[in-house]
Amino acid sequence: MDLITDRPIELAPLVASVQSPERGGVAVFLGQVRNHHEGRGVVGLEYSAYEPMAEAECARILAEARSRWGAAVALRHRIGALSVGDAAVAVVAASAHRESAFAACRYVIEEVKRRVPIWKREHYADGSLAWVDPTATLQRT
Amino acid sequence: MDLITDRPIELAPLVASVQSPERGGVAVFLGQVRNHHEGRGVVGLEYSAYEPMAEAECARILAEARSRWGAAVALRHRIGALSVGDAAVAVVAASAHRESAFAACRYVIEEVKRRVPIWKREHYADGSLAWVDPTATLQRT
Amino acid sequence: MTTAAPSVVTVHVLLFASYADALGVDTLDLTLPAGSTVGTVIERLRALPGGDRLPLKPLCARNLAHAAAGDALVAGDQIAVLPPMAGG
Amino acid sequence: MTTAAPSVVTVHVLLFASYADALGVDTLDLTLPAGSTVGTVIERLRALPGGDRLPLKPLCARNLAHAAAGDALVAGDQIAVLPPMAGG
Repeated sequence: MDLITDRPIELAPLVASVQSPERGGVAVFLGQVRNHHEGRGVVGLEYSAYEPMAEAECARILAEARSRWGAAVALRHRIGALSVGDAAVAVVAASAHRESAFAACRYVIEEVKRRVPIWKREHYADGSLAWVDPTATLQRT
Repeated sequence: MDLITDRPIELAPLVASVQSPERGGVAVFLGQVRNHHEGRGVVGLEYSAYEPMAEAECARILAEARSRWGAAVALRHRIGALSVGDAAVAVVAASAHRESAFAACRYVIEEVKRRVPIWKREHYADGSLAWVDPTATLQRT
Repeated sequence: MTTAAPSVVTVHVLLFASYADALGVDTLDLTLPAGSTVGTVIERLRALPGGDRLPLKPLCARNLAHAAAGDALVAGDQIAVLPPMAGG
Repeated sequence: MTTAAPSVVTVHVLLFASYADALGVDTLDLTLPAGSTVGTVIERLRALPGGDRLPLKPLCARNLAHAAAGDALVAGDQIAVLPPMAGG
């Protein structure tokens, strides 16, 4: 399925993959590498994944969104080394109406962040590295 | 400002216009001409606008979104004759975090639909035409 | 010759979409008694052929901003009568 | 020779990100008494050098699906110990 990829994410073909004459609304979320995190300067990062499970979990999330909103949805999540400004994740959702397109798009990105085994190590401006822990249960620097 | 345009909308430069290293989340809404409306086949449509007011109202909506969410936002609404599948409107919003990007994007498209003086005449498969009235206070065919 | 308040105001009226179709015109000038309001414009339009297809209180704009029916007219105002919006 | 229930199970353990850093390995095989569970894997890992940096109840997957600590192990299982996810 290549939902997880180590190559740059291209938005245009992803949008094209969900478009059709029946679907008037397309919602997109694009997550990009920021140059800051919790007040620290970020110069780049690396994503690693438990790839077979990440692929399977992403596919399950897309199936849930299709079933719940009748939307066409697509997803790419990049892994490997990324620079500031690079696209890390892209979600597209197309539906007859905008409400369901927005809802499906939002669902997919929230579930990806919550359920998909992908980890991010940030590279800071001061030369240090840290795995990002959104739950902050394991403090590491 | 050219928020209202009679030329095809290109998404990539619009997305690029809001991207920056500080903004990790970009939300996009793309509205396209559907091939159906309330059960009738649609083959195309035309948008007309009270252009100077539409430009002014769109600029006010963007300013509101920038002020309320601190997001970078951009908008294009096409007027003139459109075919099924053509992009009618595009909204992009970029912010440090996805919540504010989604909120700003959603706000702009909802306010555009509510406040901007643009009208749509649908061309149906049976050869008839009708101005679309979302409020259905004036029934016309 | 003494100065006197003008007894009439002339305003430019714009009609769009279904309203332009209803009246068969998209622009017209109306000369109305001094003291007239945006609402007076609507009353006049509704008295024209086809004007009965306008609602009693359509959305209006005066000089590019939304207007209320009670707003007083000033000579040269641009009054736009706006059908239900259908952008997006 | 009589058939008997095997007295041990061997499972493949995968560690990722900060957990792999903590233990200094990203894959290892563990041979455990029959009847062991996913929770037994975690206890063993926590007893290894650096294992105290794992939480008591980390998120785990068994053969690519989320697993509970009480899930019984079957020989050949792939048990993945998952740090807090940070995708997107």
